[in-house]
Amino acid sequence: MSLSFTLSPISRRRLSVFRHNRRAWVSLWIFMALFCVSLAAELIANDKPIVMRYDGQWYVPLLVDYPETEFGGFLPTGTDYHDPFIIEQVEENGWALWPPIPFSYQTLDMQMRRPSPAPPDARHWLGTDDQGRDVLARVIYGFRLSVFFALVLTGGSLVLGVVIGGVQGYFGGKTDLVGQRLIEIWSGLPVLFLLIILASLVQPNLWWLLGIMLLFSWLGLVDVVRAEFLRARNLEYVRAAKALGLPSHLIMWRHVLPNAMVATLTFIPFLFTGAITTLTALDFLGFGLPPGSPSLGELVAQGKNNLQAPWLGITAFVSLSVMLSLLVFIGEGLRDAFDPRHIQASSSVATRTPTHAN
Amino acid sequence: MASYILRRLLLMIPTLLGIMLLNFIIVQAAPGGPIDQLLARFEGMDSMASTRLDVGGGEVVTQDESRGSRGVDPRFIEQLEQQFGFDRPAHERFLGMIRDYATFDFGNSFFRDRPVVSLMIERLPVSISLGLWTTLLVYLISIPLGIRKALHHGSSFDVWTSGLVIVGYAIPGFLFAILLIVLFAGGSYWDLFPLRGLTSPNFEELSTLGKIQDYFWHIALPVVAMTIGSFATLTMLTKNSFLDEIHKQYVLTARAKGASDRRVLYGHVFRNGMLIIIAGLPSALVTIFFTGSLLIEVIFSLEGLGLLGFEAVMQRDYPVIFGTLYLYTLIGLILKLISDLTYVWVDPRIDFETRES
Amino acid sequence: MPIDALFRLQDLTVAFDGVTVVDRLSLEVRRGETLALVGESGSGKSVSALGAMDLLPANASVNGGRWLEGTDLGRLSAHEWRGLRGGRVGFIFQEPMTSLNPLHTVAKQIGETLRLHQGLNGRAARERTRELLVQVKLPRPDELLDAWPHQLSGGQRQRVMIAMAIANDPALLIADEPTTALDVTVQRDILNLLDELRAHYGMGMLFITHDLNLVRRHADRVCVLYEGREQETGLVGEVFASPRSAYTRTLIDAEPEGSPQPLATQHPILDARNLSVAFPRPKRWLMGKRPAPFVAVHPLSLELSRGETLGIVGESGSGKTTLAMALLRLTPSQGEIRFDGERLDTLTGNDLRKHRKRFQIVFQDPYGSLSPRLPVSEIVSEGLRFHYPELDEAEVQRRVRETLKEVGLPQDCASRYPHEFSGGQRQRIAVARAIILEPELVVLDEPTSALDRSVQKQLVVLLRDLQRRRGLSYLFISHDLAVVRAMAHRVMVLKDGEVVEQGDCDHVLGAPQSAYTQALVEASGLRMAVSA
Amino acid sequence: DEPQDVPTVHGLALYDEPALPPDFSHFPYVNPDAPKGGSMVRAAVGSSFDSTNPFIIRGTPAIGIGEIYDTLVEGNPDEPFSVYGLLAEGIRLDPERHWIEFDLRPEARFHDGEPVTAEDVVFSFELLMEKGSPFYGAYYAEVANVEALDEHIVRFEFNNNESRELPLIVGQLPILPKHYWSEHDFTAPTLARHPGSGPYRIAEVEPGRRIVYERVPDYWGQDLPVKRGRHNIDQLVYDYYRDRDVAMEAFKAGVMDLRIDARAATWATGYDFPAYHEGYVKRIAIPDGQPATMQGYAINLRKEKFQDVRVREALNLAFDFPWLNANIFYDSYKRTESFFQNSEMAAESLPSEAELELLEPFRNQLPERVFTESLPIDHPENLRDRLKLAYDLLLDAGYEVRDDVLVDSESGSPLSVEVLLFDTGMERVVQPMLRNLSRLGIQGTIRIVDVNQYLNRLRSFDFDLVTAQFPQSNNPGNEQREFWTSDYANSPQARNLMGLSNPVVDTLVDKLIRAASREELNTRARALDRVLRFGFYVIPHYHSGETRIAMWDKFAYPDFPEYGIDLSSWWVDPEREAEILRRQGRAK
Ligand SMILES: Nc1ncnc2c1ncn2[C@@H]1O[C@H](COP(=O)(O)OP(=O)(O)OP(=O)(O)O)[C@@H](O)[C@H]1O
Ligand SMILES: Nc1ncnc2c1ncn2[C@@H]1O[C@H](COP(=O)(O)OP(=O)(O)OP(=O)(O)O)[C@@H](O)[C@H]1O
Ligand SMILES: [Mg+2]
Ligand SMILES: [Mg+2]
Repeated sequence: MSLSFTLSPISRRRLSVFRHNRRAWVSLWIFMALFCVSLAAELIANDKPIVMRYDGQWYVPLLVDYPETEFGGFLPTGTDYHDPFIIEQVEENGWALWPPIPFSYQTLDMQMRRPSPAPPDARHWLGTDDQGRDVLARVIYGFRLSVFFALVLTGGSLVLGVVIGGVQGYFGGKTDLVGQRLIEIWSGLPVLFLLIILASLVQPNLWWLLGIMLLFSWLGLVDVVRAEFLRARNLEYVRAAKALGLPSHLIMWRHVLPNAMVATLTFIPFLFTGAITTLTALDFLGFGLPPGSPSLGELVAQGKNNLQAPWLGITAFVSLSVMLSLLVFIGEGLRDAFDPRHIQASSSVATRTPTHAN
Repeated sequence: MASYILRRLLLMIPTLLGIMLLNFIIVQAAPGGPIDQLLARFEGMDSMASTRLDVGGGEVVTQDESRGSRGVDPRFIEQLEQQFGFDRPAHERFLGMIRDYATFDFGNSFFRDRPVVSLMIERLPVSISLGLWTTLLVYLISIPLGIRKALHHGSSFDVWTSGLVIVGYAIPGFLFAILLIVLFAGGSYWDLFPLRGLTSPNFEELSTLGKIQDYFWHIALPVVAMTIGSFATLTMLTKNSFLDEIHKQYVLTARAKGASDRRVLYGHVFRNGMLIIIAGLPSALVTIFFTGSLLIEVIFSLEGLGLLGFEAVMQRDYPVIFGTLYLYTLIGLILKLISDLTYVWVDPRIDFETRES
Repeated sequence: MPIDALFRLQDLTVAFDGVTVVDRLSLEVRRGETLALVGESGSGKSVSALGAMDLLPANASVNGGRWLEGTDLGRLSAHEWRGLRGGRVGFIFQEPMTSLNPLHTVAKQIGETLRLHQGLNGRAARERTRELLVQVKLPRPDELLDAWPHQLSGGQRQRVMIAMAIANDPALLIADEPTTALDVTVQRDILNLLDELRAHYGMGMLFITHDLNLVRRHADRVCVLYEGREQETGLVGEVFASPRSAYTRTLIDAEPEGSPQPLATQHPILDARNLSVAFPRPKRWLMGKRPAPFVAVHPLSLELSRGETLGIVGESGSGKTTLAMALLRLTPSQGEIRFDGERLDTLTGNDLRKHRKRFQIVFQDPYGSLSPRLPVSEIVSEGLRFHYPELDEAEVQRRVRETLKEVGLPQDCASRYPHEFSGGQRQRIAVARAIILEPELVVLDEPTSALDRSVQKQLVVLLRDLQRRRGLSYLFISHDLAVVRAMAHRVMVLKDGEVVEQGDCDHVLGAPQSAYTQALVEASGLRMAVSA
Repeated sequence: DEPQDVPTVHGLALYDEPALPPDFSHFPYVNPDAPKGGSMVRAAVGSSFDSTNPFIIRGTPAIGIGEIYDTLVEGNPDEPFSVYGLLAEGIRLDPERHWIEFDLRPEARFHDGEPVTAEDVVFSFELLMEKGSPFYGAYYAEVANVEALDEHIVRFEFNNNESRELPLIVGQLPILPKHYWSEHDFTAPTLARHPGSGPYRIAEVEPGRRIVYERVPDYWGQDLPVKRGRHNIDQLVYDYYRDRDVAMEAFKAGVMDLRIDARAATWATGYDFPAYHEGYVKRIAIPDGQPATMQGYAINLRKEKFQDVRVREALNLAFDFPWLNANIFYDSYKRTESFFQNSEMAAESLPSEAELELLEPFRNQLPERVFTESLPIDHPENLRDRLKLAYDLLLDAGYEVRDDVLVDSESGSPLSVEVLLFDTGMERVVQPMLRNLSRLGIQGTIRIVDVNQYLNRLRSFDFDLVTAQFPQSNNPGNEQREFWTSDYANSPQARNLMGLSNPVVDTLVDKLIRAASREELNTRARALDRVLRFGFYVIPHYHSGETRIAMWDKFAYPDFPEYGIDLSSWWVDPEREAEILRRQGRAK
């Protein structure tokens, strides 16, 4: 109810167009659901029980680190709940409620019965990777990490790419001439070397990689945005906006951008997955996330190195393509929603009466 | 326009200089020069591309046969430094390099002791083969496909083709390449294609037709592996830009003229929608030709420019690094200029010179 | 069906997303005959014509029978349609400014029709194109052959459209407001040309217009449309003499009338000295010599007082639009421009922008000047929001609603996009956008060209009213001398970028001095009461 | 001694006498009547090649290029280290080992027909020392002088007589044709088909892709005892593949004949393809006759925290080999325990009399366990027990757990371990150990850096744990100094990565090098082994103990020699080859 109050008719119209694109709508929900699930990854895949009762007392290993000594062990450090001894203790003296996947992305299955990489079975639904870790758990955590990385990177490159490309295209002249040269120089920077230097100074982590990638990832967008803006700035409605006295940034934002958005909008899903693949490539080259991080990239690399274990490659591929498909479909829905000429199959949208001029 | 072109050409000089200088500084700052690389080789830790890429062995390291002391004589290192020119201060080296490059003299590779230019020329057939066919295939398929999808926006055709290109995009190229090899070139399924190289060993002896056949037989798999992921962006770009144009008034005019759908699409809409496709072309070409094929080159044991560049970086083969960088940059700059000029050619309303107040 | 019915519509019904905009329209055009389709702006004229030729977007549903030369158009295959459109049926679209492919030269656009239907190629096509351009009275045909649409004036583009439509000697010509952007002399020539074609080839013409003078002069029969419904059809003489429906009567009676309020004081608001505009011509070769630029406006001076309306009339392509653009600093120009005593030509950036709310413009090409992705409410409220940030949302909405109502647009249109309107409606949106800012000066470039007399009248009244209330000044560019007379205090006549004559409206139009003005006035059929 | 007093012999052994008599007709394991013909295609995986000159630092040499050169002597893989004359007809070794002389065979010829003379030997030596890769400079550093006494006699003189090995490895010098190289530039990589005098010559070179060697049809030495029944295959082809998996596919497709498989996973699961099931491809695992390389994590003793042997032992305990082997290596590896694993030099059970004799003088400098505990060290198999032991050791060493972190009780500083790697493939070996360390409260991290940086950090000793290898032969020699002694503890390029600096070890190594007989060698090696093992300087990994060969079943081979695999003694069975070709549809 409150929604319809705050939404202007045009937003309502867009929303309804979007909703009517079943594919986009469903994709959006699936994507959100997946992301939410991965946000709660700790609850779904973890090597600690969620709650536990031992010797008549309650424990929440998920939140609190209990030393093994609590459960009859000798190590005063955080308990390894997969240790056969602990399992036995818990079975004898109480019970534990485990997450559906009793492994975290880092957990090495010490009770494995088959050599890794092991094919999917009841214990490891998607098998294990070549280090003996549960693939599904890694995918869930990896999805979260990748999506986060990609979201930030995509958002960042979008803003940078559109602003920089847009300013150059819209203003043209010297701005364009000099800006383009600077960009050429910038894009000539040796990313690989920067990474090497970085790796020699610090242990690269998510933030560092994000930073470095952000420095360059927007470059791909600049050209297309600039081209579109170069064209659009000569159009009549831009002149009309100028005649209205709107400042350049508003003209660019409200008039040029929406009409020059095709490329940008098309690229978003690809930028998004591109970011994930970048991470893959970096992992592949050995300049990626710190070892052990749950990364889809690492899974791809493992898939390549373990052809005899196709579930690794297939899992990576399926996760990537599902994510990309969802994004592309959402993107299409958005595109349609913002396309004023979008023609809807059903005619139930806005109820209008014929116009009466008087 | 002529003065604009002239200005652009002149600006290429400082741009190139800037790029070279920045790279020079950064590359020098990176740990491990060519001499360390040579020493690493003696340690049996070759940092060739493949070592980096072909990971996952790492269980046992193959036995090193050599015995005896491995310490490298410092005199020898000095001699190497002299040989590579590291005894001179950095700025001198840079100026010398620029002077040479101005006359397109790129010097010799540190490690291969061959002129950089000839190394590059040697690698050209592979890069051109892959780049050319990939580009052709991608553009020839993606654009018509994108157009068709725009026409049938929302139809089931649209959906399944989207699915197809997206899946293609999502497949990691090298994994797909391996899959192709396993399926079509290995001993487990169909042994139809060769596993590596650009031509057969007996290429010279073949007839002209045989040579052509042999050539395409060899590049079929690599090209497929390279293209598979490239359709998606272009197809979607074409589709979306067509969707944007297709409802414009001039399309109606064209239809009222009695032009066929094809004509309307290719004769009228195409040019209007093409701008962003052209805009992306130079960078697409540069990546496809010079870097995009690195992993494919590794997998199909093809020696192309991508591998050359990557190995040069890993080995710190400075002459090759800077020589290739110089050439790629130059080509990139020229492509960029050409593409800017095509903007104007495509859309005469575009004008680079006037400034927005 | 009768043999001589070249084209017939039977119960044509068109609906957009379930909303019916044309309701059971039936009409027929005979060989050699002109059927005029008249009606209020937004009454469904264009939609009917487009619907008949299957040119409506996919969200439109078209029902009813359509016959051309005895063939049922409803059963045509795509291929047959292709042969028909552009070949047997010529189509002139209402909005010439946006209807040409922006990236094809004139020669290419016209040449294409020739190639498609006559197989003409290369030189032959070019020759014929040139001929057509001469026929439609396009100036400098050799140069304009290779011009892109954006280098043409509104009227010139319209003539390119016309040339395209008649290139293949069609059996039926659907002309949707074909002469709105043309000055009366050219208009007359063109319509004579069409009449000639009609007589010569037995071409039938469906002539959509709001100009009843033209109907009277060029049409045989007339069909009146109101709110998508046919009101009456009959011979022109009969309908005009004894209209049957009330609506037709209001239509006939409506004629812009009255005259502007006399000026009280002489306070100059706009003052231009030696203003000139030149467009560079491209070099033929990269290194070649640059040809002399094309001077669209020769140095001229112009003055406008507060509360005054200056009408600018003149041949199509004479530089009216260019002059207007130059005055408002929307195109580079030479010379001095003062607005309210302040130098405008030296201002840039923010300083200029701050002034802009004080002078507004209505573009000749309303369609092109409306952002396609913004709904009308946004378009109209945009300037308000920016220039008057102090207004709250409710107030903005109120003003938008009010202004839309003032220009005669329906209430529910605010959330619709520009392409969902008729030509006349779009024109009014553009007017609304300008006047909502309550500027001191408005430049109106053909603001009434797509409006029927009744709406025209309403708009003229509105503009005059605003002038009276707020002391607004207008620069009023129009071909329609009747409207000019109703609006303007003074008139300036342009020809080839030069001022031919200027002075008091009644004076200039009543007693034209130059031959050109005389021709204009004469062609317009203006019954000028040289009263004063 | 003067040369004329020294007897001329047909062969030399490192210790004692060579096993084969002067009139032996062929090596015992070969099939002297092996048929000639056929081809063997193998893959070179990894880098490419751009040179056929393997002796210089420039360029990447093609694989297998050594086949085109003859050496003065040829080793017999059936003995630990014995060589017999190849180019040399007779050998005279100074009993004091100050010089050695070789009598060249007059019939020896280079491929272009020129005779091989003493001049060529001198030339080769000088060329390699001067312009060759620095390896030669180091390898032959103790050679003082080389001289051609006449056309067929060459004499090497040594700086000292310390090394028993030197005279034998001098015989491994490849002999290059002087007449050719004096006219060609030796320092620049080329792709020319240089002549040698060996059994093969270069037939085809496609840089980066493939190199083909063909058997020299009238090889001058083909009936020499050391060559009889060897070099039977007409064509040796090396195809270059950039990618390991593709090379494997090539093998499956039959484009390649033979591969040596170094990966447990492929060996266990990779041979699941039709040709294998149909018996066209077979696999053999040949037990290694050589000592296994000691691969393990070298612990950087230069760091204070690792100086306590209890800490090092605790780290050792955290390495859970049984899990690794079962879960990652398909149970195909064996734990390495000794530094001379897989040889008689490895110490076992309690020290013998002879060993005790060596060790006794250092009793108070050595841990008691060296004398009292039997080898292999009795660590429990079960992880929990291992952790318990490790935990106790750490407590003992003055550590305690505070807030989940193991800290020094006094200083409160945590114990952290960083494993430095340059190869991501090793990660999976490290991760389980880190996990176990973390249970002990030790902060374990992996740091993967590129090779350059890796080397830089090794050179500046800036690491905790790195993977190190100590390859051993049956004839430990000078290299042991570099491995273990204090002289090398602080030299940046050396292999003593641990920075091991222990006078006892120094002395034992010295004795080991000076061993006069194999018996003595074994005893001394065992004593050293004991000291090293109880010092826990490295965390030993594992070894395979066999060479795994997969091949298309067209090769026939004699028995395997005891100390190596001699592929040159194999031959092609034409019938089976034809059958395989038929199956592959490639029959001519
Ligand atoms: N694409 C569309 N979607 C929805 N409504 C539309 C669309 N196109 C036109 N209309 C509506 O249909 C009605 C008839 O439009 P049409 O263009 O036929 O008017 P017209 O008679 O030609 O008017 P004018 O004289 O102003 O050109 C108008 O009310 C307009 O708003
Ligand atoms: N960008 C341009 N480049 C070159 N010539 C141009 C350009 N814009 C306009 N012209 C030319 O300038 C002349 C004046 O054009 P303008 O649009 O001012 O005419 P107009 O008086 O408004 O005509 P109309 O009544 O037809 O709209 C025309 O001949 C036109 O061809
Ligand atoms: Mg209309
Ligand atoms: Mg105009």
